[in-house]
Amino acid sequence: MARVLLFGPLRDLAGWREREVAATSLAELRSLLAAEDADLGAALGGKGVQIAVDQAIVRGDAPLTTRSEVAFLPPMSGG
Amino acid sequence: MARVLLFGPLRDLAGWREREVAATSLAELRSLLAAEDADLGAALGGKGVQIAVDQAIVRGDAPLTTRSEVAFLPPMSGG
Amino acid sequence: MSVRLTEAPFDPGAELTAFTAGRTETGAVATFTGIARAEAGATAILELEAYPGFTEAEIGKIAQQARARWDLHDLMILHRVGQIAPGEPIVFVATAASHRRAAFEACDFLMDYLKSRAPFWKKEHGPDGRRWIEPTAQDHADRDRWD
Amino acid sequence: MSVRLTEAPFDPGAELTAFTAGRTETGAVATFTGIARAEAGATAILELEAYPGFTEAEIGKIAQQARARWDLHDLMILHRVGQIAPGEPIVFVATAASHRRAAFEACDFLMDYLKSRAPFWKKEHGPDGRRWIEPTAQDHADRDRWD
Repeated sequence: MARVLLFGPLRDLAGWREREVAATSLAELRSLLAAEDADLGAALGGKGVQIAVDQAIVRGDAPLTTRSEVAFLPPMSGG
Repeated sequence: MARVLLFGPLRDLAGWREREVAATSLAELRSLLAAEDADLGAALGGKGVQIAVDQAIVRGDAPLTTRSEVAFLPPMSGG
Repeated sequence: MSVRLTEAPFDPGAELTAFTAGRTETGAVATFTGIARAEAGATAILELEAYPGFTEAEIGKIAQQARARWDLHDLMILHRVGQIAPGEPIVFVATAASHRRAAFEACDFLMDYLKSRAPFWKKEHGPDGRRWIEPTAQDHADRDRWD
Repeated sequence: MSVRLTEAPFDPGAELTAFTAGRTETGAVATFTGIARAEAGATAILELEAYPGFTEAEIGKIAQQARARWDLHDLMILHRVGQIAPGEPIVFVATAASHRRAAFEACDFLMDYLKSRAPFWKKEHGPDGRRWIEPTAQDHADRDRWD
């Protein structure tokens, strides 16, 4: 059960901010989310969306443990 | 009796900050001060010393009235 | 050095008082305060979202860049999150150095990076509804001055 | 717009609090605080002399130049005169504008002019006696950036 966090417009689009999802990799997590909500799935792969696993930006796939925190970060607004 | 003000190092050199001097022009005032204190006279004509009459910078000679305020302004330190 | 997020309104003056207290060797303190603009009623409320922990860490990296680039005695960054009303301060940055050029440039640099790269998501709640904001072309151009 | 000289110590934070109060359209406030440095004991007391009336008027001309050059909502300049101890603020400049670039640049400009052209005479009372100070080459170079 990875903890998934959505920020900014992604949260508005999905209608949730935080969920637990059973997935052992980022790739699996993304297909589970896309299968449930195709719009969200497309947005998560959208331009400028970065992914942080345990608060570190990752590119490509990454293994997840039951304690992983996965954050989808849309383009940042700045302060 | 023009009121004469000295600032900064000129004040230290002269040993006074403010005096009344009977003079009808700036040129007369300067010769009176120089006659009394030659070092001060030289310093008042020194590089970068500006003169304000009634708080406005003047160059060259200027007439003085009994109510004139004459300030000798050595090079400014800035704030 | 301090990097803080706050949900509560803050007074930039109180922050400056604390930041300058007891500095006998500093010489120069520059600050910037960003304030939510009402834009003549067009923006009622600004909503700023951060990723707690991550956002402070990313801002901390920007702060480290500033410290590497200028000889600073200290710096602080305080940023509001949550719902912000017009007239309320959003961000306060202060830098301390021996001389004013370092203090000014580091403060300016920190603001340019905060405005264009810091992990915040910003929404305006106005009379015409809500919209998410991204950095402006000017924000990117300002930041590119430092490359 | 305000230009003031003060013989009494002041708190830059209190000035900033007053300067930012009630600004719903300002967006950006930049400040600079100059603090008397102890220089590891080399300077015990700084003595700043002004020409009351003339000094404020000359600083006011610099302020008008800043207003002509940048789109400012407001500015303030507060300057200590008299005997100043290490750690005490000497000068506080604040600028308010819609956007940060104008606020930063105007504040920076005002400080460069104050440091090189404002009518003050400054004396350091240190362990080796007293000496009058003139602007440094760096002060002149900083000011020339704006020509």
